[in-house]
Amino acid sequence: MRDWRTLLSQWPVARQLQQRDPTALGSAAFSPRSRDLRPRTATADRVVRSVCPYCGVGCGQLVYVKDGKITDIEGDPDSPISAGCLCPKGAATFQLVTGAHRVHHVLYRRPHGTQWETIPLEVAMDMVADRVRKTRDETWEDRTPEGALARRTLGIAHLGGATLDNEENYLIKKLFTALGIVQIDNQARI
Amino acid sequence: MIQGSNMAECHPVGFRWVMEAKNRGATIVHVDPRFTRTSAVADIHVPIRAGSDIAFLGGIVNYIITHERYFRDYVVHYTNAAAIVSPDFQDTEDLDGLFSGYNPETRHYDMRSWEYEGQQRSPVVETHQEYHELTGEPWSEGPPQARAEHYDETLQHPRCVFQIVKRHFSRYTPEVVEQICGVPRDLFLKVAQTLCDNSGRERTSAFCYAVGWTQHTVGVQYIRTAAIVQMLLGNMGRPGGGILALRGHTSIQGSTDIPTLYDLLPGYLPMAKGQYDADFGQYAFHNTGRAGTWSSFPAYAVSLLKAWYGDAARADNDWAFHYLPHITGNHSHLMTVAAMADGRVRGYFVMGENPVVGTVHSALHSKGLRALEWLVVRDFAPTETVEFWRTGPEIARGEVRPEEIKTEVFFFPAAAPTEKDGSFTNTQRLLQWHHKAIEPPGDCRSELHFMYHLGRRLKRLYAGSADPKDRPILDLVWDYPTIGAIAEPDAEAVLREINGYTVADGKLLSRYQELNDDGSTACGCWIYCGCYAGGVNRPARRRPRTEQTWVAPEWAWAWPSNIRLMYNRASADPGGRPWSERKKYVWWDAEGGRWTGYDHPDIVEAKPPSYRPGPDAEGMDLLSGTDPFSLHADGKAWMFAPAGLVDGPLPTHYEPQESVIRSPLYGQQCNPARLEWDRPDNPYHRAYNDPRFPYVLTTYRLTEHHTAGGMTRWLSWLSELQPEMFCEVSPELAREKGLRNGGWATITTARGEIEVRVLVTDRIPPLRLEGRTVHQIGLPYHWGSRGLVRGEAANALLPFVADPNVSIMESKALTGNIEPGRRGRGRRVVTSGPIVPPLDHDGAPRDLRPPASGAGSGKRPRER
Amino acid sequence: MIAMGAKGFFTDTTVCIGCKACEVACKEWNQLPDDGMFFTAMSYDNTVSLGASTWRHVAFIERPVPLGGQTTAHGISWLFMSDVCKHCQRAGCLENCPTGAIVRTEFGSVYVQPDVCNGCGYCIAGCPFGVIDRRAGDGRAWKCTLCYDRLRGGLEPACAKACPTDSIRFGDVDELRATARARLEQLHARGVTEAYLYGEDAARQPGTEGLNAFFLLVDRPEAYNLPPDPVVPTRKIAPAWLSLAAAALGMAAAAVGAVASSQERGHS
Amino acid sequence: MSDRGSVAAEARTAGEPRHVDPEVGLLVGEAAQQRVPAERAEEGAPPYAVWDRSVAREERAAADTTYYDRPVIKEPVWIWTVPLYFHAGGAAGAAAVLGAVAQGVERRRLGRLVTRCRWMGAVGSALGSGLLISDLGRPERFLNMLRVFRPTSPMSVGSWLLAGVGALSGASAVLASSDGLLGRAGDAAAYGAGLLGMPLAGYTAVLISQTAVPAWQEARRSLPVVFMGSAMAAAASLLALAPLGPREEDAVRRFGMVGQIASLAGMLAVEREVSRIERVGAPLRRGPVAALWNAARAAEVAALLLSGFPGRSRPRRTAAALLGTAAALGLRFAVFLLGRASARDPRATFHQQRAGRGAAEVTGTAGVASPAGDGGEAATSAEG
Repeated sequence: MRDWRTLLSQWPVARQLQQRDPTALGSAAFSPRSRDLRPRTATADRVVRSVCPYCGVGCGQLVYVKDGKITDIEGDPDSPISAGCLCPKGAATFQLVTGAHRVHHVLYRRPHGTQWETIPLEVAMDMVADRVRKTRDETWEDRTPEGALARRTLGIAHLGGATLDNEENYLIKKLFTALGIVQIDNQARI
Repeated sequence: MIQGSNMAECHPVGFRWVMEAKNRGATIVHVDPRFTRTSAVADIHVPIRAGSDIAFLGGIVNYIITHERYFRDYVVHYTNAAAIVSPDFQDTEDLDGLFSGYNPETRHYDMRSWEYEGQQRSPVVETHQEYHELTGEPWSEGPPQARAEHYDETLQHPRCVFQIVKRHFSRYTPEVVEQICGVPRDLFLKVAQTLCDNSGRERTSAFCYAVGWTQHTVGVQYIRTAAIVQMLLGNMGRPGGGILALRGHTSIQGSTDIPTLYDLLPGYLPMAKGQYDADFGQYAFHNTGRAGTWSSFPAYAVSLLKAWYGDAARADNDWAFHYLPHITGNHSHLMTVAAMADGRVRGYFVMGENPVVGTVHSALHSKGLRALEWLVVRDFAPTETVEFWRTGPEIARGEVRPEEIKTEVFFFPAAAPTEKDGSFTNTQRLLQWHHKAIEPPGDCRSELHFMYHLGRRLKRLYAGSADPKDRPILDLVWDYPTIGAIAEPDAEAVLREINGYTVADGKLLSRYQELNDDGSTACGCWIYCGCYAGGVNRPARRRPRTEQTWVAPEWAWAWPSNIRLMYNRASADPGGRPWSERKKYVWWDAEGGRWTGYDHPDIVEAKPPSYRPGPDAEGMDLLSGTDPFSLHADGKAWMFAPAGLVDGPLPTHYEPQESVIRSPLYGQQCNPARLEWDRPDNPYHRAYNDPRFPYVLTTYRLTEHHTAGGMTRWLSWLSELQPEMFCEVSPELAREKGLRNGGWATITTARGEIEVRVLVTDRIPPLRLEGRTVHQIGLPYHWGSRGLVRGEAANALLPFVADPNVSIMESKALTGNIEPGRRGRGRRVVTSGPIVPPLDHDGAPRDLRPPASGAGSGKRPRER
Repeated sequence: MIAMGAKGFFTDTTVCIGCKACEVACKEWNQLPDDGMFFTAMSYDNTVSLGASTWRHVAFIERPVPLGGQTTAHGISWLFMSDVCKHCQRAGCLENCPTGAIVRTEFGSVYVQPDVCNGCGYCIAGCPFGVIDRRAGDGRAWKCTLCYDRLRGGLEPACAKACPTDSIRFGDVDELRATARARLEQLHARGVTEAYLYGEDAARQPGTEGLNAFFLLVDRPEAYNLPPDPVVPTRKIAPAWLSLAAAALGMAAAAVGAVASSQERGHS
Repeated sequence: MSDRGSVAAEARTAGEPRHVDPEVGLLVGEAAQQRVPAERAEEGAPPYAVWDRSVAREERAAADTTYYDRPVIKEPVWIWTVPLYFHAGGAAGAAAVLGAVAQGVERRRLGRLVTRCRWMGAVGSALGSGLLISDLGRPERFLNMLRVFRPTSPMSVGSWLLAGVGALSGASAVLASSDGLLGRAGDAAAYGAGLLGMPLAGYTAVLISQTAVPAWQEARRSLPVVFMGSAMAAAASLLALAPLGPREEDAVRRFGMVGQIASLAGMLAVEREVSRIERVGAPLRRGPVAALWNAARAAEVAALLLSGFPGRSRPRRTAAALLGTAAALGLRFAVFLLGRASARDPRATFHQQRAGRGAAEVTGTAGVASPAGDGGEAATSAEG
């Protein structure tokens, strides 16, 4: 008997009568999902403070993580810079970092090749290190042809950095300078 | 006042505060060739011809001086207006567009005549090397002087800076502004008046700019002109004032502070110069200021070398100074790419950048990439730069086949900011730490990981080498702890090194004043010293804005010394009292005997306003208690720059490299010191009136995309908002050329040809110049051949030509042509042969320079 | 039907900068797919209208006339308006929905329950603002939920949170009305005399009895693609029911008459 | 170039329209389950074309502003099965009524008609339900139509009516040959079906009138007459296709002719109503909708004339029945297409409301929103 009543009370028409809701525009018509609806951020394992990776304003972001995956990225209301706001690009950060466009493996194109090949990261790192050493050794100049001090290579150049962390730029400048690479430039020049 | 920036579109959240100010009664002025989303909400929009901003701002300078609207107390005490300049100085007014000292052979200035009277050398650090390079003379004099010898505080002396500025800008009348900029006289006067009405003791006005000012062959001087306006009005170092550079990338400020730039070491220390810096002594000697912050240069430099080379940097080996490579001129990006195209560069790293779309002259870039032996690109997805061999326009047209390209290409997938710890430095010098949220997927790694492990490999490869050239690698301090299964280096350990520590016991330093030149301290970037003070990661501080003052000093950390507003000493009068209660910010607390206020004071805290340096004073002590601008050796803001700039001590209007009009001011059409690349694959149009290219082109960004699009064109949520490359033209031009809204058009310059969709709009108004109508064409530049949405890259149209001070390209004003319809496969680029036939008669030369008069040479300059 | 303490939006178009942060923040939070990538040549509007997968939409209106209080050289203006579901006090979609998929929530908002909707499409025709829509391939009707899930957790809707210039304000509708009226006075005082409120209450928009998401506009509603005098269709329907009743009775009478008057000529 | 998937990770997430990689990001938001066809082409062409009119100031200066001529309301998404349902459901309702009346008046003599009507009510309802279900975006959820009873929603009311008529007609049809208690139950069910059939026959007119579509809204007084008449004609035409007794045939003929006359009269009234606003009535004056509308009317008149002429030839009756069916169907489709055309035209809505026929018509207040100093309201009172 109770089963029957429980079952019946799941039928909104019955609730409509029970709750004297003749128009059934409100709660009588709610589904169990709607009754239990909560923001997905409420169930996040952790919230990580971050900074928007696009322009130079530096808006605060909150990254919500569940099961090692990102569920949401939105503005950090505590930030005196952005007060929780984001522009369209900042608001799309979730898609930037979780997007299907991201490649997860090293791609290699051999000289005169017509296709990309996938190669392991460690192999690629070794190959790059070899090429850096070879090029550096072959193009090293202690002095310029005019006789000025050089202690450098003009065979290798670098570009980039405006979207990288300070710590990363520091290692770039530190290592490349130690290698004698001087043609280092970035977006700030552009 | 927003000029040279489309702030609402490019920095919407920064613009939040502009709208907040507007809501509280501020007047927003937007000066821009286009009626943009910024103009739409501004109180006043001033349409200006792209590339004429100096004339507009010069007009304001002239207005301020002739109407005596300048803030006299501020000007006299805080700027160099009263300083007397060398009698050898000659102005552009005297030399038809050139300053004294120009050498048409080298196209460089000898800057000695620009200096203060009685001064042998100018005090600014950064430019001594330039000085030597340009004059070709070795440095032999003593340390630079600190300040002008003579001042006239009545500002009446004919050679005082104020009078020079007054004379120089007197030419920029409202009529001339109208003539050059196309801005109606009344509108100009309204802006000038509004600006003056909102400056002074009770009020301040701010300028916001971005690459609309920098990307010109006179870009630095654009900003200088605004600086002169702000100095005259007393708007520097005060709340609500200043000149705010709106930087386009999340850590582009950080990448200049810790520079991935060819000419700087961390903390704006210059790179060693091959010709002059033979040893550390020379290097320090050339760069140490006599007064001000730069007087401690040796401490900064030694601490950097200690941080890099550790025990190998000793007093007895010159702090391993000889480990540093030397530069011998300009090695900037465009120079490098030109060298690359000529086969002189073999290997190229590109990290998080897409130069084929993002910089100028895509075809020349591609040519350079084809000439490489190897290319390493790190990004989220393969960009046009890394796919140049597969999807470039030359490949699509069949002009070049992939099989012919020898370049070996590596694409490394990058970790996202959410997958790594680290700090970004934003446009207001704020270091903000972002925390790792998740592990990077697959083989995606941070640049920190890439660089660290590349360094370890190279150390292994060079292990045991006895070659002295390999010592810097072997001795490099490279022992960062790693975390987790992927051996990610600890970013906080790197930040601690950047912050600096005592060599003896590894104690973290708390301020850059603790740095020593005796090798007892190590510091990776002196201006960042203090960011890890007390073992606290200060960039990671996140005290909510609601729980602190409006200055929010406990949110993250600003360099230097957590000062949020630089030069804030200027917010108080010479006596140390706020200029007004309304604009109170930092002031002298007489009872406490120290500076205090809402922010960290940007002056030695215990130095009273009454302090005057004694005869034996050195370094910081040489600055008095009324000198707010401590990075300058005289503590003053410079209306007239006796040094520091290679194209003139004062801004002067020059036409862009490619213009629609002859300069109405001088015989000298363009910036005489600009950088040109005179090569067949980089042709220029005529300087003006080129019949083949009658329209003004200007490039820009949209809110919905980010620069070269690497972080937006692959995202559906953004791509759907601006799904295709287009140009913006006026209805008048559309009618004239038969362009249909939504249809196709082909845009041509001597460098390349692109096809784009057409958006007809009143927002790109034609200008009336010299009695004729001049049409402008607007080009956003976000698209390329890859991504969810495609389009041809506007920058394929641009030439290599740059500002001489900073080597930044000119992309905001040039000339071009437009025709309706698509070009299909007939599209060409200049690297595959000329696009347009050269003109067979020499109606107007490529450039015009005046007959040499005071410039010291009777030879006529090159004309193209 | 006036929900006490109803929540809603006040969208002040005079501070909108057309950045579309609201569109993307909405897509991000609700994880909506894109609506296709088509260049429309309609100013900077490439998403065209609200729809099943676009729950905030920014309209771009280029006008050959200046805006009050603004100085320009060419006498033009450019208006932006972030459009959204109005969460009408009397909602056409809600009253049309036959399944109870669309409900009035405790926040006074109108919510489509995606687990209930069977895609009959009646709500789509019932909306006087053209808000709600169905997407081919999915089959259900979708529209702005006023971030019902977020409200349940005490969070404000994603668009209002992201909006850089506070053009979109979220709060109690009563308070928003006061804010809006104060803002209107301020604008009038500053020379933006054309400013007016759209749909802020039942007096101003009787056809819907007021909108929980209302707007401050400076041009005719038509310019923003808003109806000038919208009405929930239910309010106009009584004559149709009467007409139906009459017709039904007429039919019954006709049936009686037809049957009664019919003749069996075949037998006669 | 078909190089999209060659290197990127799109293969991992093929068919995921958010372009989000489930290895990195969780898709659990409100619309995370919104489905999009893998091939976008299946959604049809984009709902908008490039705006090809110049936005030059002269052209935009016109007072008759729209937003790039884009529709202000959404076009109804219903497919062809819906007007077909109008026909089937209407016929079922009318048949149920006719059957019930016949049963009450002269059960014994009109037995075949009664049974036929019962079956027609049952089959029409079932067929109608099928047509409606096939129009649903989520047909598997058709039972949700009976989840609540919403008196505000003609579709909800109609669903219950349809279910009622279907069930009662079905029962009465099955029990038509039963005697005794079952037979009496069948009769009772048929009466019930007849009662519910009265609104069922024409409620769809109310249903479409209760929309934001200007033409349907404007025609709300006369559309029920058109639909009711059309339902009668449809039922009569269908019943006339199969042989009945002479008296039964005569009853059906008379019933149908009344319906045809009513529907023709209703059409005139509809034309008058929608033409009050020039722009609302425009689709009925020219174009494909007008053609269909006029063809339906012509067929209706022809059918009426054929039915009304004296004489009882079988071919003529069949021709009249076919013409009547075609007319009824054509009319439903014409009304349906009229609504869609009207919804596409933003000026239909704007002009209707500016003319005081928006909310003002029922609220009695001039609610038209306009900037201060705008001529809109004055124009409204002048026009309205």
